Amino acid sequence: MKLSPQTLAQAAFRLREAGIFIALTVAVLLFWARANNFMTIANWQDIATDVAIVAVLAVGQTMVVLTRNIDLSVGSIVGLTAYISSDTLAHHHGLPLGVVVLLAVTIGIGLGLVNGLLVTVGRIPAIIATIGTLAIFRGLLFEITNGQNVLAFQLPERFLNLAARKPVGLPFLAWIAIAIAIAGAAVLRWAPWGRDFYAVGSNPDAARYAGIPVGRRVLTAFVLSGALAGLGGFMFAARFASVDAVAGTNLEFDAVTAVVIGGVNVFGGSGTVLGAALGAVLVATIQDGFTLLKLSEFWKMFFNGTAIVVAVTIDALVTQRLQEALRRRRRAEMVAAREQGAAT
Amino acid sequence: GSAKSDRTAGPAAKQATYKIFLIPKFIGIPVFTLNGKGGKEAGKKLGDTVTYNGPTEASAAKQVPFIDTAVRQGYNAIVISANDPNAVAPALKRAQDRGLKVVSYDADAAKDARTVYVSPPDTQSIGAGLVEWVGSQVGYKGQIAILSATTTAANQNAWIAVIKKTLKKPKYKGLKLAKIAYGNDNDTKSAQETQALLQAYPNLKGIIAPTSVGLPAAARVLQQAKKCGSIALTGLATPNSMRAYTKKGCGKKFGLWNEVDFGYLAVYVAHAVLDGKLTGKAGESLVAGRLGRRTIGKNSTMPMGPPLVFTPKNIDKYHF
Amino acid sequence: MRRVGLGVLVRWETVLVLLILAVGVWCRSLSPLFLTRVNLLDLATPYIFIGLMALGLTFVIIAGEIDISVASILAVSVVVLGQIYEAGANIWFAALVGLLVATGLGLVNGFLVAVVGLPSLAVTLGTLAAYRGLAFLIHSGEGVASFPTQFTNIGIGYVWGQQVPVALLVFLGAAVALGFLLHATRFGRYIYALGANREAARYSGIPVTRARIAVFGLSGLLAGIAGLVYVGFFGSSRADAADGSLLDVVTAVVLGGVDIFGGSGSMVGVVLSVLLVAELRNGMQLDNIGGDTQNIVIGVLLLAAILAGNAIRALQTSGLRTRIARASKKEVVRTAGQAEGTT
Amino acid sequence: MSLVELRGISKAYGGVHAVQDVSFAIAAASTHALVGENGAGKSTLVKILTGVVSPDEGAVIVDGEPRSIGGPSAARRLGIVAMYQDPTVFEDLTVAENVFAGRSPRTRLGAVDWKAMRREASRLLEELGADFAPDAPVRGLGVADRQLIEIAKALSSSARLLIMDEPTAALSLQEVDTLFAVVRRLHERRVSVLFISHRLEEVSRIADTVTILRDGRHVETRPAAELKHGEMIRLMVGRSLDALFPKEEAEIGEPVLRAEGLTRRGVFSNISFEVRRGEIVGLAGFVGSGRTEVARCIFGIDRLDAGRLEIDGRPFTPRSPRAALRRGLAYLPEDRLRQGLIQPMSIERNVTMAVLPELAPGGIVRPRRERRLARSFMERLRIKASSPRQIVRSLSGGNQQKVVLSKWLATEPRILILDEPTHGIDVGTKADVHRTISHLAAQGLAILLISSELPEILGMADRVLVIREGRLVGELSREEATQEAIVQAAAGVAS
Ligand SMILES: Nc1ncnc2c1ncn2[C@@H]1O[C@H](COP(=O)(O)OP(=O)(O)OP(=O)(O)O)[C@@H](O)[C@H]1O
Ligand SMILES: Nc1ncnc2c1ncn2[C@@H]1O[C@H](COP(=O)(O)OP(=O)(O)OP(=O)(O)O)[C@@H](O)[C@H]1O
Ligand SMILES: [Mg+2]
Ligand SMILES: [Mg+2]
Repeated sequence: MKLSPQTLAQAAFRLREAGIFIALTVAVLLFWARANNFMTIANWQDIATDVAIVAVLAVGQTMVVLTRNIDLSVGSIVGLTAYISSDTLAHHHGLPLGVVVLLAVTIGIGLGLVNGLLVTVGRIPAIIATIGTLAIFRGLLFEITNGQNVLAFQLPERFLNLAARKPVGLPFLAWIAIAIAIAGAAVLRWAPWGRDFYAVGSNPDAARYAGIPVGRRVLTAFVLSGALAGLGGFMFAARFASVDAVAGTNLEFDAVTAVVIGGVNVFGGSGTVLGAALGAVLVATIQDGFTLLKLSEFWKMFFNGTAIVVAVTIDALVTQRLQEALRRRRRAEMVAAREQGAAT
Repeated sequence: GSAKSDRTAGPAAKQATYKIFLIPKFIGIPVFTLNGKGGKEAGKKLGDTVTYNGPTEASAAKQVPFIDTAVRQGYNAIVISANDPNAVAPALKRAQDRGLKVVSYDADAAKDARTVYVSPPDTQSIGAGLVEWVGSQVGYKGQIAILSATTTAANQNAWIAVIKKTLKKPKYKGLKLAKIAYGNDNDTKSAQETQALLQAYPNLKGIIAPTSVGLPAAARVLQQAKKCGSIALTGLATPNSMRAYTKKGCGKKFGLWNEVDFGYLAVYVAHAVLDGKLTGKAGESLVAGRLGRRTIGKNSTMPMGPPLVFTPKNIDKYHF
Repeated sequence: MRRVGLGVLVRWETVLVLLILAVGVWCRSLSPLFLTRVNLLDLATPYIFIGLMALGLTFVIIAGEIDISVASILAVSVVVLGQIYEAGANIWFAALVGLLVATGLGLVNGFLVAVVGLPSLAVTLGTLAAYRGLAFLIHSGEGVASFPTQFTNIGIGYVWGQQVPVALLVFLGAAVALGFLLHATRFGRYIYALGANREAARYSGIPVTRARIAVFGLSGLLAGIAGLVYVGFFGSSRADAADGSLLDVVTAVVLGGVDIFGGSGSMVGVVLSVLLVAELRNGMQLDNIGGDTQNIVIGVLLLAAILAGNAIRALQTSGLRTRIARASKKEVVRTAGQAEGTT
Repeated sequence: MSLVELRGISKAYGGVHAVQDVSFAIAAASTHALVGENGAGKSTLVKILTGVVSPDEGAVIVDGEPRSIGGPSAARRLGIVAMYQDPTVFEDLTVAENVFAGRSPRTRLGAVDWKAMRREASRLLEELGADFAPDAPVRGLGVADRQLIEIAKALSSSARLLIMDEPTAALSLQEVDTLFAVVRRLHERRVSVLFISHRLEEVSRIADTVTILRDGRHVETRPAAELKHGEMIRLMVGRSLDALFPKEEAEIGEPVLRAEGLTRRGVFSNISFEVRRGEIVGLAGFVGSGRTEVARCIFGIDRLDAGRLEIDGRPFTPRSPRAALRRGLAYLPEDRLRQGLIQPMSIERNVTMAVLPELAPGGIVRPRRERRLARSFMERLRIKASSPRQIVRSLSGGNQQKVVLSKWLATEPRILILDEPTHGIDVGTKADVHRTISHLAAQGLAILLISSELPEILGMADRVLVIREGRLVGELSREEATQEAIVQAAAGVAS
């Protein structure tokens, strides 16, 4: 049978994720060969823990970016919720962790709502709005901590051990990340409002004409991003036990990096959670591998940046090829159709 | 304008009460908050006004505006922990030209940009101490690593230099320095760097973390990795931040000068400099309130004095 | 002209001027020292290197792109300058090389965006890290500190009775030159066209690719110049130079009324917003308001200003529509008249 | 009882009355045409009916009761659905998702029911005679295909009043026929259609009733049967027009543009022709036949794979639009919004966009010259605007098109390629444009005219080239050229 545009599209779509997958495999093989004790359970557990928080943030970031927006305030939200979580626990040792998670997520939702309203009601471009709230939220954290920090010894054991737990050999935090990623993917695939994210990002005006409540959808995306950042904050507190005013600084960069490397179009409309998650894993793996190869901080920085550029280049080339193929395919089909039309 | 600051810094300087501006590397973390606390305490004792303020990131460029405005506000002295010894120097010199006195503490500024540097317990004794503390725990042999702050932090680099020197001594030749990792005074980073060390050096015996952010982070990672037994940890941090771990045997021996006293001393020095009692010459000394007499060593540097050493036994005597 | 009179009232620049005055009044109430000649002349100096980067970024954003790698470019050029000087070369030669390197790095961004066709946010997110890493790889130590005075004067020198900071003049000079380039020249027109509708620009025979590359090169060059001022003012050439100043740069441009989606904005606006932020920080520092609180205030100001701006823009367009209204009524009458004539 | 009725509708933007006191009723199961010049207020009425904008005065009555229509979804609930003037598709989504955007079928669990969506979509596409799969991504589909998706979208949403704002603008005869067939089927379903078009022959073909607007005012509503074209035009323009296709006699000179074996793989192949001084050469063919691609390649926007071009006998390689401009080529693109205009810019800046090198000696722009130039064209083409400073976005479709035309005329080209030059332009303006075109030819320009509107081709061209599937399949002299001849050639039907 002939290659129909749909199969072509799906092929190219797989190509996207495939691209990251290949990159990942190459990286793994390389490190495996060069660095002993890379291919060890312990090491992969570390990678998993490292990636967990960023992955959770990346899921939220994906939703926002799909709607042709961006959320640069997640790092600050993580900091705030991380501190509030641990501070609360420090003062109420008996508090069930579920409640603390709830608290963190609720705060995250609140802050996400602020971002969302600034963008939708206030009509402030997301990148600006969230640069502003990035500063404001971080500032608030400074005010709250007032130069103090919460220390491990103030926290209940069960909380301190949370991050260390490894059900079925996988770190607890990684399990959370996986759950979130699956949920996120499901939403983007099955939830009608999740699909709308793609429509909104692909062509906002058309979305409006189609009767999609654009404002509400964008708001939802930001709220989700905030909520997940809140969860990320809790995870951060669990992982690093002691939290101060600079906790989570620059995490937004890691999240955006993961999303970009994951092949999510920064102009919205296309991309998947799977891609973003893979992106996060790729970054974490490379970081880890470089550490094992005893490369300096600076080489890591350098390669990280280069990796982003390479990733988007590949992605761009793939999509260009695809479009060209599609157009020609289309034309051939038109020709065929006309020939038949003419014959009759 | 200049006339104005001249007035305040000139004749006014002879009056008993001074305005002193205390600028940490960045505000927000406890260590510096404690310096501020000590500084204010000293200020109260001396009848000086002490202001504690600074940027929110460890950036020299963001420290400079604080220096300049301190000058304009007619402060008599600046006490600073420099993010970049050179980048703050021009601003500090401007201040000196306007008659202000400059005292650096914790992280030194360029020599010609300050009168006295109040160093953490002198580099030599700290460096040597760190090596001894880790060495005594591992029986003086095995692979060790350093978890530092930033590649460019003056004090860190000074200690590292001494540590390297000390390791050459026959007593410590069993110890091999495998790697120097950098945690950027950032809890997250420090923990990750520690983890990296554990991966990269499976038979690592000891870690020296001379940073108040890095040490507890390292302790925590070791604990989570259940490596407290196999890897000896030492460094510099507040007893509060280490108590939990030390008691569990993570970081059985570490040290620190009292951060409150540190700020306290720095302000006393600044006051003395303003009074003209200290000019930075070696051998000059002052009585720094409850800390007693302290003396200036070479490079017009006044050490904090030997660090306190914390162990599971004595740690509960200290609360800061 | 009446129309201009009406226009000026709702111009963003006017709002900024009013804000500067209002903030001035507030700062005056914060500290009596604020309104001294020395303070006013000097308050911007520590932020000039940020301002210069903002001037370059303005072109990029108006052209519909973004460059978040400027601070890293600055770092590389600063380190290169330091190393070359330390190697014993003439300082001005070192400075020149620094500028060339900065421009080169900018052009690399431009190439990736305009020729390879990648989204600039992604590209510069990458080079943001890559260039910073590069800076450290070139030199990760203390770097050179002692530069000859005639060079450092770019940053800390004063002229005219030791009153006016050279850096300020450098900034204003650059602003005037770039303002002319943006508003009065063909190149400037191209930039606006690009930002508003690249495809139409291309169809109109505008050298789109070249212009886009140029814009990033310009941004790099300005980062390089900012680097000179940085070295001059801080007397340090370390690889962490200007780290963490990116948000300030972007804030300056956006607060300056430049449309983040490209196509509109003015040099005057950016200059004013740079001064506004400098003024605000200076005033708060004179009152010893904590650095954290300062950030909150700036953040709030940014958002509040944009919100206000949106309101104003609405006002503006409605004003415009009324004018269209009157005019097109006239037109109708006129064409009708012609109709009578023709029939 | 009428399905939908407008009573005294007025809408002003700022002060300009887009529509003023408009009243008319749309009967059930009928086609109601809405005609008027550019800026007459047609699209505005559409926006009002679909709740995109709310009227300042007047009421919309549906099934006899006044309704306030909050937005597109509210309108849809009332059964009012619109296809907008410019197709509004989601390039990143599949055809099926486009058709059901915002109201995808749900499973019992409330999840998107992909199966149902595909089934429905393919059924609709079938019905419309579309030849692409519901899973095809819309990116890569052409204007015509996108138009079909718009129709499918409208059909899928059990509409009772389907509004089509210039649906045929981008369609070829063939596709127009398909569309009209669909419309008739809709009537059987008791669905009414509000049909907006500038092609009066289409109006007479499909409409039962015609409402005429002029400058936002309601002029006339009459059964189509009673309205002759001339009458319609008179009512629209407020005056009777002289001949629609005024063709000045221009003496044809030596060849200016010669193309030989132009080929772009997969798009068109071996196209050879020449255009002479003072000659208007029509380029006819169905949408998608490759006419625009040919033009794009000649103008240096796309690459040629093979073939050579000559201007005045000197070889010319179209490296870039810039290069083409320098050799005296000008190309008026088919997509006004995406390729023609810089919407947020003023008229003057748009007009001078392509001549900045001349206007800005030493790279410095001369505002006064700029304004003078813009003014002259505003008068020459009767552009309806307050001043050269007016922002192009606030002009109506037709006036925008005139601005684009001005931009290209400003370059004083020797060869002018016009791609759908009267796309979405009203009869009055059309006459202007046509007059201008033939005047330019008379002045010695060589003109290549791409148009999907045969009357235009027949009226204007001295020679007609016909393209089918990217191949040159016929060349007809002005005498030979008839509607039938061209369609046969274009469709490849042996006569
Ligand atoms: N958003 C707007 N702002 C200002 N004026 C507007 C706006 N939209 C329409 N107008 C004005 O309202 C009038 C009617 O516009 P409309 O688009 O309804 O005309 P039209 O009949 O659709 O013209 P065309 O046939 O060219 O599409 C025009 O004068 C136009 O300039
Ligand atoms: N950039 C593009 N993206 C998507 N489709 C395109 C593009 N350019 C052309 N097409 C479509 O490809 C097909 C052939 O292109 P082209 O426009 O050259 O045909 P044409 O004969 O000029 O038809 P038209 O009447 O639209 O000018 C048409 O359906 C057109 O809409
Ligand atoms: Mg219209
Ligand atoms: Mg075409």
